[in-house]
Formats: sequence, structure tokens, C-alpha cells
Amino acid sequence: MPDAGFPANPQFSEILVPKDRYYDFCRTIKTSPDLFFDYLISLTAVDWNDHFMIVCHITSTRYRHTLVVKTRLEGREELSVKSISDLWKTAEYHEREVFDLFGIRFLNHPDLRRLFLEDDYGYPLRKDFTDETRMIIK
Amino acid sequence: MAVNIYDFTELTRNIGSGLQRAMSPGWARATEYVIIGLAFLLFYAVTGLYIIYGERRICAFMQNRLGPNRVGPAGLFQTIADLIKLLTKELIPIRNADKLLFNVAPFIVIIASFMAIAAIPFARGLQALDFEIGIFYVIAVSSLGVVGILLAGWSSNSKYSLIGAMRSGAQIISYELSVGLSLLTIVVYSGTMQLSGIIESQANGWWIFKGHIPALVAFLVFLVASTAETNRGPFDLAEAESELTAGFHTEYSGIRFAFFFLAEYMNMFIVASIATTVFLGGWMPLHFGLNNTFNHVMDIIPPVVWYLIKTASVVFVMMWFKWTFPRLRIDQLLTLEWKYLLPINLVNIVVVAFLCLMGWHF
Amino acid sequence: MRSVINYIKEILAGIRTLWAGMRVTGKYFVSPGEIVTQKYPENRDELVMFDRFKGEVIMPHDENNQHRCTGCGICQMNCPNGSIEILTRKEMTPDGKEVRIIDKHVYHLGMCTFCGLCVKTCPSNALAFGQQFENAVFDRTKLTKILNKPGSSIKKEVK
Amino acid sequence: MQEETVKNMILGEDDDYVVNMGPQHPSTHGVLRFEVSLYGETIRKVVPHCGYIHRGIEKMCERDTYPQIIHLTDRMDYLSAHMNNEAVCLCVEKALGVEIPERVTCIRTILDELNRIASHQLWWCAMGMDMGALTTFFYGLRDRERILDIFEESFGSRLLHSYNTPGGLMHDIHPGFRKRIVDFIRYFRKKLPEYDQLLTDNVIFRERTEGIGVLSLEDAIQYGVTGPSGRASGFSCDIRKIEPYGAYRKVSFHEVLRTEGDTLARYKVRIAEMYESMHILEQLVDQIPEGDYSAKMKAVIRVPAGEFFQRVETARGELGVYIVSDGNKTPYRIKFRTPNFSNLFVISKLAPGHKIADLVAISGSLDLVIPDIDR
Repeated sequence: MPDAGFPANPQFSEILVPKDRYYDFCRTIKTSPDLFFDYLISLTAVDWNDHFMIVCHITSTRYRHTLVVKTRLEGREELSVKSISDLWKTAEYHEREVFDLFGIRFLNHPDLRRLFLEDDYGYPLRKDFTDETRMIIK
Repeated sequence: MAVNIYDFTELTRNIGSGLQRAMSPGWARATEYVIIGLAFLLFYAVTGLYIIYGERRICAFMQNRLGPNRVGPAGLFQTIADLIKLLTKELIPIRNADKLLFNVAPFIVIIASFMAIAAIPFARGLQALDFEIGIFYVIAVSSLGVVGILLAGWSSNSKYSLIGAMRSGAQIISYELSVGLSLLTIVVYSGTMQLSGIIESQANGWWIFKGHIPALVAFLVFLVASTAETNRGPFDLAEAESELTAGFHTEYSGIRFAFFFLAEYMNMFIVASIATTVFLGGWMPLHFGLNNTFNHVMDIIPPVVWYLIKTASVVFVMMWFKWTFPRLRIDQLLTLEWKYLLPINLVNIVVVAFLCLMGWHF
Repeated sequence: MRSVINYIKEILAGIRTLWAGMRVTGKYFVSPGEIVTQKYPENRDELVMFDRFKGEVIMPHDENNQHRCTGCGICQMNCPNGSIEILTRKEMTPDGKEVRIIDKHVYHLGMCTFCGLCVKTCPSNALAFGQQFENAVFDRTKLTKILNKPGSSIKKEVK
Repeated sequence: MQEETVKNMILGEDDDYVVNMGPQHPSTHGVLRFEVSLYGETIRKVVPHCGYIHRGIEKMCERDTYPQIIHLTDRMDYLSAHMNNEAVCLCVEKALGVEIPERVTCIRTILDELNRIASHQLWWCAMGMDMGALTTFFYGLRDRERILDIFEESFGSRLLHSYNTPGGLMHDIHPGFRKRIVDFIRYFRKKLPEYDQLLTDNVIFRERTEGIGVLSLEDAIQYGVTGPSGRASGFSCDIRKIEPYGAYRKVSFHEVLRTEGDTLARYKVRIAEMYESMHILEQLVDQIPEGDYSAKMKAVIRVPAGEFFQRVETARGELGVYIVSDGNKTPYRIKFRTPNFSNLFVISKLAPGHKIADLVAISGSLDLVIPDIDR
């Protein structure tokens, strides 16, 4: 994969995949018998103000190796990335959580509803989220 | 062996003739009815409340707790306080409920158990109704309660209630068979359906002792089936608080709920007394052998006390069931009835009939 | 025939397991010594909490009505949810220096999560956990407490 | 693009008989709502709705310093509070590269296992109560009380103890700690067979659980079902074995694995884990090394910029803590991969085809703690 980056990470091997290759890459590492990353530990997002980073911790129950797959979403509005919920079923709910808390849409997601919050709440884990009545800011 | 037991018939006859001397026959009859009605009402309420208290204490001791111990000595007035609380509570009206049926349902349940209690023979002569088909009457009347439960579930317009009521309908109607058949074994033995007659037939030994193994089997089947018929745990599917919150009486509050609650406990008392009457010799004292000191000591205890002791121990066993076992699932409940209890019962009756035919019973 | 025997065996095995369970509950029914219920309001006197019990944050005062709090505000800073507010005032010492002194140590019991960070991080050990656990009140404002007693002063050796 | 459905109920469009179990329902152990579509008594579809106690712990953590985060993690899975604390502490310690005294790791492991037993006890009694055996509830709580006494004596609180702190422990253990644990093990080894007599062997319980809600190994991995629920399907997911932390390297214990994957298997794994935990405790309790109860830490902990991930085995499965730091004293982003979050959603796979009563049994056997899902 030529356009992937390998950020330094002391703990796990890490790979930064372009957004449009993200789904294909995930499918490859899941189905390839040498890699066999069959267990998605966690899927989350990080708000870096100018861009969002999707972070997946994926491990293999057969070889016990762990990989961190990241993909970068530019901008703050109309964010979307292809869903990996058909590869790992648990991603369906992690993606719903990310959609709920960050407002990142996942394409081809079977059931993209807000998981925790009301529909008009806003996206609380974004860094620019404010709520005077409910937050104590120190 | 003739057991010399005080006959309450003399007392009641004396009261009857006294009343007839004092007023015209019609009035005397009416007064008798009122007296009997009031006596049963009082008995019903007091017994119900103290069975509830007993259950709370018993389950508490089984669970390493103390149970109610604050109101009155040893918490004896706890359930009375609860009753007063329930009486003063608001009756929450349910929107979209069928008002008439919703209000009638608790009364149907409580009237059914009230009618059954009339036939219970507490001692010789101490019985309001002594039909020749006493067992048949009790079974028929006690199963009327299911109508009330079904109505309650249907009319409260709640999904939980409806599921609970449907479960209860399936459950009670199927277990009715086992209850009837297990009682029938003793009817075959004793040759009468009159409750007092059945007790008299046990003067020389209780049916559970002298009825060979079939009577024991019938007793166990009756215990299981009657527990199920009263909607008690482990067969409390109609209430099933962890599944259906409170089942058919989810929407009931205040005294209407109290009616259901009281009826449940009184039904337990009723089936326990039927078990006592039919299997455990009713008011007959415990005898071993023929004339010995033990038997004479046992004879001193009055028959009513004997009756209540036996009933209480059957009630205790039913409580013991409830506080030990997990609840069955609806399909397992029906499996238990149709695949186990009913075939066993049928075989049992054939065996008993054979025994009686050959004259091998006592 | 075998199926009939199995059928009966199955029933007997089931009854045996049920009886095992009933034996357990029956055993506890007849052993009142196992009852663990505490008669709570009556046994208040003999009810002793563990000495490390985290009841509420208190500020121990000695017999001279002196405490150890310097009003440094470290507890306020370390409190995760703002249950502690330190109100200080400036005071002149006899030798003309201006020192900061605690005016009010406001403690919101209603917000406290008993994490223990204030007690742990206090540099002068001014705070401790009390044994009081009956904290229910009818008025929420009563949960806001002032830990330093009126008229109290700081101990000499803490300065 | 998928349309966002703005609806509270998502079932019930056709002629289904839809029943809401929860948010106030005795069997959901918290504020969780199952939307259940029924056909008679048989479940057609289950949709879990959560978020009733979402407190935004991850957002609050972005505001708090690392020692302050600890007390928030207590409130996720409140039944395995100690493991949650430890996960954050281990992650911060790993980021800082601090050497933790032997004494601390040993005590932490002991407390992990005590907490696991306490949690499984509460699960056992709640499971029994879900199945209708109310007496189990009191027996379980009675035995759990002994562990809570150990906790209270040492840390002052029973449930949410916030006893860990990055670098070690808040204060040293109580002198009576060891004796109480030994007493407890002796006591509990006597009581555990009663658990078997009451539920495990009971014919009604067996009928209710055997073959109910079978979770295959593939589905367990797909759904990320970890902990005892995953191990009942044969998914070897015990972090204590895979990535040993604390003193787990030094002790010998078995990872309890079963292959049936049904409700009874999940039940039996937890019962067996209680025995395993007591086995671990017996190995460690006499060998608590002397030393400091905390490593030397700076007054203000600043984690170096970077990303750190730590997995810990809680009583319910794998807890992952993902800390993104930008070098400040507060984390830039913290994510808790909580076990119950993944364990919950498998219920919509397990329950259909069974009866309502089985839904209660299945959700009881998954041992859900709702605040852990909502965070």
C-alpha cells in the first residue's frame, strides 16, 4: 500500500490509511489468512481541531498481533467514511457511538441512529462543543 | 375404631333452633346467612393477613433475614398496617381501560376463593356447605378465579397484563386436570365425593398412609398442581415480576390490588385445606397403631387445631417451594403438566381402581 | 420399556436436585444463628465504622479550636468536581507581614464523590474523613458545610 | 447515504406485538430498554436502547487531571471498580515509564480478584432473581458483604473505592487485610457448594438455561463479546493470559473455557472463575512483599505526547483504555472500550426465537452493567 503512512507508536504497529482505501484495507487484513485480524477491540475517533482521526484497534485471535488502523477525515462538517460494520459486527455499535458523539457519518451502515443522546443534542466529544448548563468548566 | 370427636352439628343446630324460636323462619334463615357470611368474612381477612405475615417471616428466615419485626410484638401487626395503607391508597384510574371489567375482575377473583372456603370442613359439623359432591364443587369454584385473572389482564389494556393473563389462563386450565385427577384417586379409594365423608373414611388412618404408594404419588402431584393453580412460585408465571413486572395486576393499585393479593394467599389456604381434607385426614388426629398413650394424647388436641396445623404445614411446604426454586418457563410449565403429571396421574388412577377392585386397600 | 425406566429415572433425578435446593433453604430456616440482619436504628450505639471509613470530609480541630489549614487551595485544585471552595483573606501578622489566612473552607457534601484526593494531597494534613454516615437532610443547602469552625485559628507548628 | 431515523421506537411498524422492557423494569438491572417484538410469547426481534444514564465520562476526563480521572472510572462498571481504576493507572504508568513497586502490583492483583469474586457473587444472585429464585439474591449479597468489609476496612468505601492512583495506591493496606482474606476464602469455599445445590444442579434451572441463547465462537469474536460470556463460547480472550499485567505473570491459574456458548455455559464459567480467583488469592495473599505503597510520582502528572492503549480484564470482559495525550496534565482524548458495550448488542442476535423468559435469562447471563455501556 503505497500511500499509507506509518506513524511512530511504541506499543503497536500503526498504519495510517487514506480515507478512500480504508474499507478495502480493513477487508484485506481481515480476510487475508496470514494476517487474520478477526477481532476489533475498539473503534473510536479523535478530534484534532482541523481534522478527525478514526482509530481502530484490531487484533487477531489466531496470531495475537495487534494493529492500529487510522484514517484521517479532513474538515469539520459533512464528515463521512465507509462503514466497516459488515466486516466486524461490533463495529456497527462503535460506529453508532462515534456518530453520536462526533457526528461522523458512516456510509453503508445498516442502522445509523444516535446511540445515547437526543437527536438535536450536538456532538459532545468535539472540542468546540459547549453547553453552559450542563458542563462545569474549570 | 371410633374416634370420639366433638360434633359441631349440635352447636349449630342449637343456634338454628334458638333463632327459629325468636323469629319467623324466613328471618331466622336470613340471620343465619348473615352470621355465617360475617364469620367467614372475618376468618378470610384474618387468615389471609396472617398467611401473608407468615410467608414474609418464613421467607426471611430462609434468607437469613428477620422479616417484619417492628409493628407490634414480633411484627404481628405488620400486615394489618399494610392493609390500612392499601385501603387509604389512591385507586389509580387507567385511561383506555375497560372500566367495568377492570373494576369487576378483583371481585371475581375474591368471590371465587370465598365460595370455595364455604365448603371447607374445619371440624365435624363446622362446615357451611356439605354437598354430596363437595370435591367437585370446590374444584369447580376455585377454578372460577381464572376468569377474574383473564379479565384483569384483558381490561387493564397493558401488554404485560395481557401476557400474564394469557399465561395464567393456559396454566390454570391445564393444571386443573391434574388437581382433579389426583383428588379422584382418593375419591376412588373412599367411595364418596362428600368432603366430610372423605374425612370420616380416614378415621382409621390417613389416606396418605393407608393408600399405598398411589396415594403418596397423588399427594405429590396434587401439591405441585395446586401450587401451579394458585399462581405461586415456581409457577408464578402470571406475575413473573422479573419478566412482566407484575403480570396481570400490573395496573392495579390500592385495595383492588389487595384483593388480588389476598385472594392469592387464600387460594393457597384453600388448596392446602383440600390437601388436608383429602390426603391428611382432615381434622383427624395423628394415630399410630391402635390403643396406646400416644393416640390418647393426640386425641386431646381439638380437631380444629389439628386441621389448622395440617393446613399450615402444607402452606409451609408451598412457601418452601416458592423461596427455593427458580421459575419455570411457559412451555416447560405445560410440558410438566401434559408430559409428566397427567400421564402419571392417569396411570395412578388405573392402579388405584385396580386396587379397589381387588379390595386390596384398607 | 427402557424409555419408561428412563422417564422414571429422569423424574427421580429431578426430584433429587429439587430436594437438594430445598435442603439448603430448609437448613437456613432452622438456623436462626445465621441471620445477618442488623437492626439498624436500634444498634446505633454499638455500630462502629472502620477507622478508615470515608464518611465526609472534616477538618479536625484540637481543644484550643485550632486547625491545620493554611488555605493553600491545593485541595480545591485537586477536587475533581468542585466540591471544595477556599475563601481566604489577607491578615497582618504582628511583625508587619501580610499573610494569607483561611476565611472559609466551603465543602459541598452533595457534590462530593469521596475520591479522597483532597485528604491525600493536603500538604499540612488539615483534612480527614469523618465517621458520620447519616448525611440525609431535608434541605439541600444544608449539605454545604463550612469546615473550619467559627473563631478557629491555625496551629502554630503548621506555619 | 443512510437516512437518520428520528424515532424513539423502531419496531412496531407492522403488526408486531411490541413490548418495552425497561427503562424501569426489574430485569434490566439498570436503566436499559429492550424493545421486544413478540409473536405470542416468542421473541421475533430485540432492539436495545441505551443512553438513559449517559454522563459523558469521556468528555469529563478531558477536563480532569490523571489522578482525578480515577474516580470517574469507578462509576463506569461500578461492580469492577478496582479493575477500571487499575486500567487507567496502568496506562498512565506505561506512558510515563514508571517502575511500580512489587508490593503495589501484588496488592492490585489481590484486589482485582476480590473484586471479581464480589462482582460474580452479585451476578449470581441477580441471575437467580431473574430466573425467579429470590432466595439466591440474599445468599449472594450475604457472602459479598464479607468482601465489601475487606474493602471498607482498607479503603474506607465499599463499592467505588478509588484506591488506585497513577504510580501506586492511595494509602497502604490495613494490617488486618491478610487475615480477613484468609477468613473469607475459608468461609466462601464452604458456601460455594450451596450455590451449586440451589441453582447449578437444579433441574428447573438447567431446563431454563441449557441450549438457550447459544453464541457461536465466530459470533462472539464478531460481536467482540469478551469476558466470561465470550469464554463460554470458547473465545480465549482473557487479558490476564494474553497480555499479563500486575502479578498475573507470577501466579498459576486456568483460563476457564467452555464450548457450548449457551446460558448455562456462561453461568458455569463464572462459577468456575470464582474458584480460580480464590486459587489466585491463596497464592498471593501470603506473599505480599514489603515496600512502598506507591512509586515516587511528580505532584502534577504530565503524560508525554502520544497514544497509549491498555487492556485489562474486568469481571465482565476486556476493558481497553485509549489515552491520547498532547503533553498536558489532562488527556487530550480518552476512550474506554468497555466490555458491556460490546456484550450488550449481541442480545439482538441471541434472543430471537426464544421466549420472553429466556430474554431475561440471557441478559442475566451476559451480566450487563448499564453505566458501563452508557459511560
